[in-house]
Parts: sequence; structure tokens; C-alpha cells
Amino acid sequence: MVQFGYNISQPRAINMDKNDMMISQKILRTMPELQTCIACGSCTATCTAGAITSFNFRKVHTLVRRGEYKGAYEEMNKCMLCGKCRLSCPRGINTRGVVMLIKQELGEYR
Amino acid sequence: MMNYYDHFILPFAIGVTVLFTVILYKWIRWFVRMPQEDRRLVLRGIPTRQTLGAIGEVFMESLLHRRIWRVNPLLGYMHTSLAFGWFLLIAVGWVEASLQLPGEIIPLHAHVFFKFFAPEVDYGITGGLLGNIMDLLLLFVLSGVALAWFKRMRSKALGMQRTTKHVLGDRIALAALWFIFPARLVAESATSGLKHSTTFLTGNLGEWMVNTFGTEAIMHFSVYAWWFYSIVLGIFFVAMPFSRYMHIFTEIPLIFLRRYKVHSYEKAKSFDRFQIEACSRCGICIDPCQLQKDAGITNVQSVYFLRDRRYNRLTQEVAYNCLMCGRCETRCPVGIELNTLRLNSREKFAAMPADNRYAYLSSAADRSSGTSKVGYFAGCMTLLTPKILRAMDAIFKAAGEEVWYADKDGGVCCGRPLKLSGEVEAARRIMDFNRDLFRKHGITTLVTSCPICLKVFREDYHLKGIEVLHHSQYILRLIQQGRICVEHGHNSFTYHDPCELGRGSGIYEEPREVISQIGSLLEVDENRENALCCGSSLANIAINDAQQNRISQALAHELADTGADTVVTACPLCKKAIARNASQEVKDLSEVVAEALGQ
Amino acid sequence: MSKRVIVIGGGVAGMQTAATLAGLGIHPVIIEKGDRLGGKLLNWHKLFPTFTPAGEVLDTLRRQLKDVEIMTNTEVKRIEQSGVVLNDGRLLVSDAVVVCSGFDIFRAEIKEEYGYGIYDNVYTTVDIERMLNEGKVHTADGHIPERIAFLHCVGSRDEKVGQKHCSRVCCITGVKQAMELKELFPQSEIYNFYMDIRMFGPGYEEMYRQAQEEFNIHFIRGRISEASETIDKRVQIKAEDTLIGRPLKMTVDMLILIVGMKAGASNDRFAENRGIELYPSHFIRPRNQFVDNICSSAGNIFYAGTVTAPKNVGESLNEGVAAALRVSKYLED
Amino acid sequence: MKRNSWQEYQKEIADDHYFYVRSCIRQNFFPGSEAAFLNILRNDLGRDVGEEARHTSCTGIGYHSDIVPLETIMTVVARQFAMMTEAGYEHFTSSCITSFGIYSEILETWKEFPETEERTREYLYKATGREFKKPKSLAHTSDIIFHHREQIGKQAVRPLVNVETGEPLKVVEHIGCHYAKLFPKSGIGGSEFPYVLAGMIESWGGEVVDYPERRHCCGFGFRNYLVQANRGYSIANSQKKLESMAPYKPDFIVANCPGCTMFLDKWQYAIAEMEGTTYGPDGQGIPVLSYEEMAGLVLGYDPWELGMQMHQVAVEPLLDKMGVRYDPAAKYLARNGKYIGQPEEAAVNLRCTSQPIIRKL
Repeated sequence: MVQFGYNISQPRAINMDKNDMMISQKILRTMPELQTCIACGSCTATCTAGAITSFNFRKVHTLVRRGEYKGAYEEMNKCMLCGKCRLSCPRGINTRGVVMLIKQELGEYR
Repeated sequence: MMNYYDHFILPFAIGVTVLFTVILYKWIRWFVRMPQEDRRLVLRGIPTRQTLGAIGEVFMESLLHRRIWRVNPLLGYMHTSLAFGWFLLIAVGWVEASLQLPGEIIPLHAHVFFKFFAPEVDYGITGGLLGNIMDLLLLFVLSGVALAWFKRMRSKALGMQRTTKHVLGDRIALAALWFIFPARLVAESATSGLKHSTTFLTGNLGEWMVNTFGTEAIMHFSVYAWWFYSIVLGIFFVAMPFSRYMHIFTEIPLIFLRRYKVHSYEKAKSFDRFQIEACSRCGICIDPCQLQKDAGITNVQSVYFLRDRRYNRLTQEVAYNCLMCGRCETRCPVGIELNTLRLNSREKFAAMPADNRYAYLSSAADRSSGTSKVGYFAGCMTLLTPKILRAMDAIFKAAGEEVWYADKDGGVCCGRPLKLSGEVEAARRIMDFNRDLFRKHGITTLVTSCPICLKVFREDYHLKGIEVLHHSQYILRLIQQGRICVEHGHNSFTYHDPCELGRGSGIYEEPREVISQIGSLLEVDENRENALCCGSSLANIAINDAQQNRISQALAHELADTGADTVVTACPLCKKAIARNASQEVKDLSEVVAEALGQ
Repeated sequence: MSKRVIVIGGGVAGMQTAATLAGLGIHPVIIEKGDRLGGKLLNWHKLFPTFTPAGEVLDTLRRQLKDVEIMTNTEVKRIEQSGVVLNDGRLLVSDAVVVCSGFDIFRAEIKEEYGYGIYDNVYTTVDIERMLNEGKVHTADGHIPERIAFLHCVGSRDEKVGQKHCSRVCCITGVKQAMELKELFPQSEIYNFYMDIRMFGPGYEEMYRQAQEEFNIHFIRGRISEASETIDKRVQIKAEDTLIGRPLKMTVDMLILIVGMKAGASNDRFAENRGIELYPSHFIRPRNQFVDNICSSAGNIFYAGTVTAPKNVGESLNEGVAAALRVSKYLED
Repeated sequence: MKRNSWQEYQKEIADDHYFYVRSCIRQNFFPGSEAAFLNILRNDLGRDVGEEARHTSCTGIGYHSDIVPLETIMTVVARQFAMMTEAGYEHFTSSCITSFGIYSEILETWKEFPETEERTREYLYKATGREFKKPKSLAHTSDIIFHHREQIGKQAVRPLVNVETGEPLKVVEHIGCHYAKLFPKSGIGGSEFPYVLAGMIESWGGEVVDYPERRHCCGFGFRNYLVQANRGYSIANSQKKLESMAPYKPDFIVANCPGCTMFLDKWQYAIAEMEGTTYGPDGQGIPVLSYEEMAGLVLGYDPWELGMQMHQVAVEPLLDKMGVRYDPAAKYLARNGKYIGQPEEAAVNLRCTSQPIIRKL
């Protein structure tokens, strides 16, 4: 193949037609309460790990729900499971459970 | 030599053989697989006094069931009658058989079917006496069986709200067990009647049987009765090592191993099997469980957890759904380390590779401030309860204490939540970071407001040279040293023991002493070792918010019933959980102290 | 002789007003431009948040209107102090007028980029109510939809189509229909694209939560920017998932546009009366928003229902009662 | 197609006497198209089109690449208008969509901010001594062809029909972004469903293919193309469109913007070389035509006269379908018979370069 000094950029759009939604569906079946997230961001604002890294729990689980799994496991691994987010979540989501679940479903060792 | 064989003994003989083969196989296997250091502990322990202690404990616990007596005397009697009674039946029966049966070698099974093989049952003075003693013992055991039946139907009378829901194997063994002694009674009575025994129970019953049904009928009947007795014994013995009754024999080595200081640990190991199979599934752990009582979760209690783990069908749901409050552990009559076993079962579900985890923890994560030999670690949760921070500040100021604040502006988690979730290796990285931080700043005292942090600092941080104190201990010390004064007022307080502080770290008295210097203390019914959990425990990864809330409601209700003006606790997480449903003010101990600070 | 009051519009607000007036011994006349009473509810299937059949509400109202004079297929041209002028030029004299002429449904065709009326599988919430009533919900070629997208705020909060206001009830309508479709098609994936979710009524927020947690309906914050038809007649939609900050696209079997409330076309004509004023949205502005929120500046003209602003059925019904009582008080004085 | 909404967006197009300004890209890459436009208008339709050799680039590419300031481009545009005024024309038409957008934008700016027009007049006068009148009407050249589409249809010798099957040819049309996305009212059919090319196709017997990414940009994007490192973004956009249209198996693409025509054509070559992907039948590309070329073929012009040998994607398969007679040997010969060179063999022109070339020196 010929090299012209540039590549064809991959689209940035989340393509819900191509994404494999199986894992996302399984996660939501296991913890339907995750679907009630209203993206208030209080989890991320109070996050112990988020204070010293770019970890954004809300964003990562939203991406996972859209079938964008790449990097989610690594991101979730930044979490220290301290539980502050669970105390601040107005929807009562078991956030620590979500972290564990996403890691279990997306960890490569599985 | 007399022939001590009859076909009917076969079921019994097979049963006993299977039983002891399996038990020996299991014990040897578990022991061989134990880590080197555990085996070394055992070998070193055997020639010590611990062995004698263990023998005594085996007698007290495995036979007399002393701990169950403490839970409920009737339940204790039931267990004693079954265990100790059966033991005596075997022991006295053996004496009886060896004294009265003819022949040089008397096979082991002969005493079991003594009355069948004895040519004449009330042989001599000893015979009559022993026969009556044996009848008495049988009656003793039968009273236990009757109680067991009664317990199945009316558990509340024996102090249990709920009994264990058993698996099929357990039900078979249980049914066999229920029939063993009635079958023995019937078989012995029939033979006694035919042989004209005069003992008070089997003799009289036998006489009545013969008189009522005729010698011919009872002769036929006795054959079936001995067969039946042998079969139920055989069934029970075969089922025993595969059912909950394995506990009868497992508890004995467990007592020895425990005496030799072998313990379970945050990672699963072979010794755990001794604990897991020592569970009798008595179900005493069900009632204290708040998940069952308040949240309607009925399949995760320690008895079910151990059962599932034993049969290798433990689900993540069960492993994760536990507050690890320790209420069941304090009550377990076998003394199984339930929290530790629950914890080390989680690793296989959470087995996340630890490599590269928390690489972001560098010196940049040090946001501490101040310089002092005294360090204060607020803890993540305390950062969500700024009143505690303010109160601690006021107390430090009043005591003239210079403080190094480890995490006032945000810190790194203590690592215990991660450990509780089964990520033991990863937790170690966080712990290392914090320990290095404490060392770097040269503190010699570390005060924390969070019992969760306290526990992990004490147990996993190996902070040699640094005294770790919960703020309740620290505050009490300040008062005793006269560094701060508190004024006694007219307020009444009730105190909630946080799980990690009370049962977890054994700190019950310090907070109470501090409170009693400030106002009157009204205790809740269930306090200290029996204190309720607030439901927010980080150890439970599965519980949902509504269930947490129901547990918190129940606790808040109990606390309100004391009529105290203020609820005091000593854990930020408990404070938030109780405040969710409390009708009166909820304060941390430090707040109460800060408000009562005098000049 | 009892006083005569003209009620313009025979929707729920008009029916409730007339029924209350009749109960007070006043002689109401309902003027309805359609051929029967009921207004928009005639086309609605079930009402949020209780899933009460719309017909039940109408039946109850109809029963209270036994002796009320009703003029159907009649339209009001102007409102005057002495009464109303009909389209055919007749003047109906009355002592008071209650305007209950309601709202118009926003024409989804105007939001051309969503392809309503152009692509086969683009629908509006009004279509879905009809399809639910007929018991026939399926794609244009008769298939069970596997993936459905709802788009909130079509014709609401949209400067580009002159609809700056929030139509309020569409959020909960979208949630309600999503739940109804999920019940019909449990295997389907349903996505609601929203800008804000505004759950103002009792039980609405609870229903929203139920839709998320129990019905597994996905809510994606982001307005669909465009829709296009694929070769198999499905609809490809593009939006930004604004909570992630990345564009998102998907193909759906049905795209359902949650259409908003537009001010009634007759409002402009009525406003020729000096006592009747309009908001910039062309909804009628009452004398004030508090104690006189059902009164005009002209003494004998009153309002009830969505003629003054988007409202739900319950609020419209309440205003019917309130307006009737104010009319009665006015007639006594 | 249930697409009638285009009728809501109509615009006034003058019937005759146009002042024509050229396109940088079209005159370089599709010179035959501009010639064809003039020929069709003057010869086939008998219209008057004025031109001025001294007109310049509108500098739109520089403007969109942030190197030409607004004041400068306004003055350049004013100069073009001055040329029109001096030549005695009132109806301005531009060959380029970028220019069309620039003219629309500047006229609109002058309307909203009259002081900018005043300043521009001053700059122009100081610099060149010229003065101008604003055009009475502004049209893109595709608007003008659209305007005359029925008459062209009447004169058509080869409708857009597959001569073998008798079926209408399936045509993908692509409208340059700056045609109507800046000002929907400035384009026929508005920005959502522009009708300018679709109208031509339908009038000349073809079938318009509506496909999901129809409105998407071709990816030119000025800065995105001009900086080599950014070309990945540019090509990705074309690829998105090609992937979206491929399932419809279109016979050809027609575009009204010179840049789009070029990129949809040349990126097909680049994608084929970089990834090995082609979007037409049998591993070939989809031919891309300018609307002038399309009109020219319909009116019976010779494809090499129309400059179709300049395309990267070979057009022969389309010519065969339409029944256009052409001399394969003459493809790479100039009018004077001189060999003009030919592209290397590539996936998108594989079958059409293997013809023996008769070199007439």
C-alpha cells in the first residue's frame, strides 16, 4: 500500500451501529440502576482519584453504556473504591459496584 | 469365640468405613496443602500446653457446646444431649460390651448392636446397672432429638427467629439422624422384651411390646428393627462427610489448629477448609444479620456463604453481599473467622492484576500541610463531613497541639475499601504510598477520625514506631492529661458503636468515657459487641441504596427509642447513614467534644 | 332567565368549564370547530403518569354535559364585548365568553432535517398515539422495530422555528410512549434524545426513573442534528452525546419526534379584541400570572386551559373549574 | 422520493446576460467544464455571457485558511463587481461554490453593516480608481444550468439512461457546503434538500439517489487539506460519504462545487492506494462528474472535449452505459494531437490505461 504522508483518520463519532452492545447490555441487566444516572457529576467532583488524575467515573461509565469499551478498564482501575461517590450520588447508584462490574466485564484477563 | 456377625450390620459397617475414609482423606489433604508456615506453627505447637487446652476445649465445645448454651440454654441442651449423649452412649456402651460380651476380641461394632449380640442382657449386677445407665443415656439423647423436631416446627422457642434452609444432602442426613435413636429404642426394646430385660426404659417397653403383640410377632419385628437401625446409621455415616454433619469431626482439628495460632488470612488458603467445613449450619448467624432482618436479603448469610463456598458454588452476589459488620462472627458457636473467610473469597471475583495500578501515586499526590510529630488523617469520608474536621481543628487548637494534616486538602484512600473488595494486591500499593508519606513526614502519632482507616493502619500498615489512635482514644487522652477540659452539661446522648471501631478494633469504652464527661449516656439495647451496623459499610459491594436505607432506618429507630437528645457516633460513614433517617441530631464524638470545650 | 356564557372550544378545558357553569345554574354554549367534543384527547391513547385511557376522562366529562347546548362544526371568527362572531358572520350574544381554544400541534415537517413526511419511518408522538389506539404499531413496512429513537423538544425551545417556549408536557409524553413501546416490544432498544428532562408534575420524576431502571430506556443528552434514510428505509440519526462530548450516530427502525405545543392559530384573531393580549409566543396572556391568571383585561372574557400556556390535562381541568367560578362571580356582580 | 420541500426555497435567476467569473480549482483541474459551460450557454441556449480576462481569484481559499483578511477579500470582491459594472452586466455568476459563498457572505455583510461596504468602496477606489454597483442577482453557474434544465432536456441527445437496460442511471449528487449551508435561502431547495442538481438529473432522465451522508461535506475543508498532516481528516470525510453511497450502487457522482468534484474523485484514488478499498463495481471507482460535464454528455459533447480524461477515476464504464461513442486512443491526446501524458495504472483506472496509446508526435 502506498504511503502519502498521512493516514485516513478514524471517525470520532460513537457509532452505535458498529459498537458491540452485548457487554453494555449485560452490565445494565446486572445493575439497572446505572441507567438512572442523570449525569450530575457529583461522583466525579468528589472523587479521590479524580483529584489527582483525569479519572472521570461518570464519563467512563457513560461511554461503556454506549459500547465504547476501549480504555474503560484502565480508567476504572484508577478508582480506589473509597466510596465517596456512592455517598454523594443523588440517584443512589451503587457506584462501587459499577466500578467492580465494569472491570470484571472488560478486564482482558477474563 | 462368639460370632458377632449378622447380615444386618452391613449397612452400618459400610457407613463407618466410608465415613472414616473420607474424613481421613480430607484432613490429610487439607493439612498437606497448608502453607509451610502454617504447618510449622502446628508442629511447634503440639508439645506445648496448647494441646491440653485444645483437648479441654474439644470437650467443652464439641461435646458440651458451651457457647450455644450462652445463646440459649434450651438450644444448648439440645446440642449437648445429642453430642455428649451420643458420645456417652458410645463410651459407656463400649464398657458395657467389653464387660459383658464373651470372647477375647470383641469387634468395634458389637457395642452398637450390644443388645442383639448379648446372650443375656442383664448379666450380673454391673449388667443391670450399666443397662439402666444406657437406657438413661438413650433417653437423654432422645430428649435432644425431640427438641430438634420441636425446633424445626417452633424455632422461636429456642431463641431463633429463623433456621437454616438446608440442601438435599443435609435433609437426608438430618432425616437419618432423627431416626437413629428412635430406631435404636425400638430395636433394643424389642430384643430386651424377648430376652426379658428389666431395665427401666427398653426393658419395660420391650415387656409391654411382647405382652401386647405376642412373642412371635416381636421376634419377626426385631429383625426388621435392627436392619432399620443399621440402615439409618449407615445412611447417616455416608451422608455425614458430605453434609453439614462433617462439622462434628472438623471442629476437633480446627480447635487444635486454632490453639496453634493458625488463622485465615486475606488470601484464601487450605486452612480455610477446616473452618468452612466446621460450620454446622446451625443458623445462629441468620438472626443477627441485618441484611436478613431489615433488607429482606435471605440467601447471603454466613451459613449460606460457607455452604456455597464449601460446595464450590459460591456466586459473586453472595460473596459481595455482606456488610462484614461482624455481628454473626461474635455469635458463631464454632468461632469461625467469618469476616476473613468472606474477604478472602472475594479475591477470585475481583482478581484484577495489580501491575501498573496506581502508578499515578507519586510525590505529586502529597497534599499534606503542617509539620509535627502528631499526624491527623481525616479519611475520605471525613472530607464529606466537614463538621468533624472543624471539631478536630478546634480540639487540636484547644490542646495546643501542632498537627501535620495528611489529607485535609484531599488525600489518598487508606486502601481498606479496596482490600474489602478483594483487591488485596492493589490495596497494598495504596497502603505503601500512605505509609511512605507518614514516614517522610516523621510522625510518631497518627490520629484518624475514620474507623475504617484506623483498622487498616493498625493491621496492614506495619507502622512500627508510630502510635495509631482513633480520635476517641486521642481525645480521651487529652482529657485525662488535662490538655483539654470539657464541661458537663444536661444533654443526654446515645452512642452508636461503629462496626470497624467496636467489633473491628475493640474500642468500646473510650468514646463512652468521653461522652460521660459531657452528659448522660443512654445505651441502646444492642450495643458494644452486639451493636447494629449502619448499613453503609464499604464491605458490601452488592447492596442497593434502598436496602442500605432500610438498615439505616431500623438503626435510627433503635437510637431514637433511647430518648436521647443527640445520637453520637465516631465514624463519618455511620454519621451520614444515621442522619439520613434520624429524628434527632446526629453528631460525631469530636463535635460533641468541641462544643463542650471549656477554658 | 339564566345568563348565557359562550365557551369557545370543546376540549377538556371547555367541557369542564361548561359542566361547572351548568352546575352553577348558568347557561353555557360550547362552540366546537370539530364535529365532536373532546379536542386533542380524542386522539390520545393513555394519559401520563397513570396510563389512564384518555377515553375514560372524556366519558366522565361528557356525562356532565347532558343538558349543555353544543354547537359543533362551528368556528369563532372574533370575540366582541357583546358576544362572538362566527365564521359565517352570525353574532352570538352572550354575557361572558370563556376562551378554551387550546393549542395547535407543532408541524414536524417544519423541522425538515428530521425528515418527517419525507422518510417512511419518521413519526410524531401524535402518530404513535393514533397507532397505539389502532393497536398497530410497526415500521412502515410492517416490521417490529428493533431500535427506536425518540427526539425530545421538536418545536419546543427552538428559536429557529419561532418556538422559544417549553411545551412542558412533551418530556413526560416521550417517557410514557417509550415505556408503552418497550412494553409492546420488550426486545427493542429505545433511546430518548433530550436537551433537558423536565419532570414538573406529580409522579413524573418517579416515572422517568422507572423508565430508566425498570424499562431500560436509554436517555442520551443531545439533540439530533439530522436524520437520513438508509438503503433499507431505516433512519440514520446523528447527534452529539453531550455528556461524553463526542458525536454519536445510529440507525433506528423508527424515529419518533416528540412534537411540542404551538399557540393556537385562532389566538391572533381573538387578539384583535383590545381586551385580549398575547405573549411573544402567541399564547394568550392573562391579566396577570397570579390571582387573575384566567382573566383577560376585558371584564367578561375568561380563559381556561392551554390557550394561555402549555399545560397538562389536570391543570387544564382545574382551570375549567376556576374559570367557571370566576364567570359566575362576574355575573353576580 | 417524498421530497417536495425544495419548492419552498426558490430564488430568482436571471434568464440572460450573465457576467461570468471563473474558479481557481475548476479552471486548473476541469478546464473542459468551464469551456463547456460557456459553449452550452452561448451556442446551445443562445444566451449572452460576458467575461473579463483581468478578473482574479476571489481569494476565498486564502480567506478560509486565515491568510487573507476580511477587508482584503471584500476589496477583491468589489473589484470583480467593478469589472461586471464596467462590462455593463448586472447578473453575476460564479463557477466556484467557495466564491459563491464568499460573494453571498460579503453582500450579506454589506447589507447588515453598511459601513463595511462604504469602507470597501473607499479601499477599492484608492487602490484601483474603480467603482462598482452591486449585482442585481447572484447565481452559481449550477443555478443557471438548473434554470435552463428543461430546455437542455429538450435538446438532449443522450438522456441519463442505461442504454443496455433502459433503466434511468442512478446518480448521487453532492452539493458544495457553501452553496446553501451558509444561507439556505441562497440555494435552490435550501440546505437540507437542495434541488439544484437533483432537478437537472430528474429533468434529463436520471434517478437521484438519496443516501444517509448526502449532506456531509466532501472533506476539502481548506486548512484540513492544505496542511499535509491534516489530510487524514479530509480524506476520512470523503470516505464516509463513499461508504454511505456505495450500497446504492450509483452509476456516477455529480457535484456542483469544483473542490468537491476534485476531492471525491482524487480521494477515491488515494483510498484505493492506501487501503485497497474501491467503491464502484468490479473493484473500480465511482466516476465523478461536474454538472457541466453531465450537461455536456446529455447534449452530445465528446467526453475528451469535455476534459473527462483529467479524471482520476476512469469514466469509460459510465460512457459505455450511456452509449457515448468515444475514441479510446484519443483520450490522452491534446487538441493539437500532442500526447499529454497519462496517469500511472491504479485501481480506479485499471482497465482504462491498458489501452495502447498511439503517440502522434
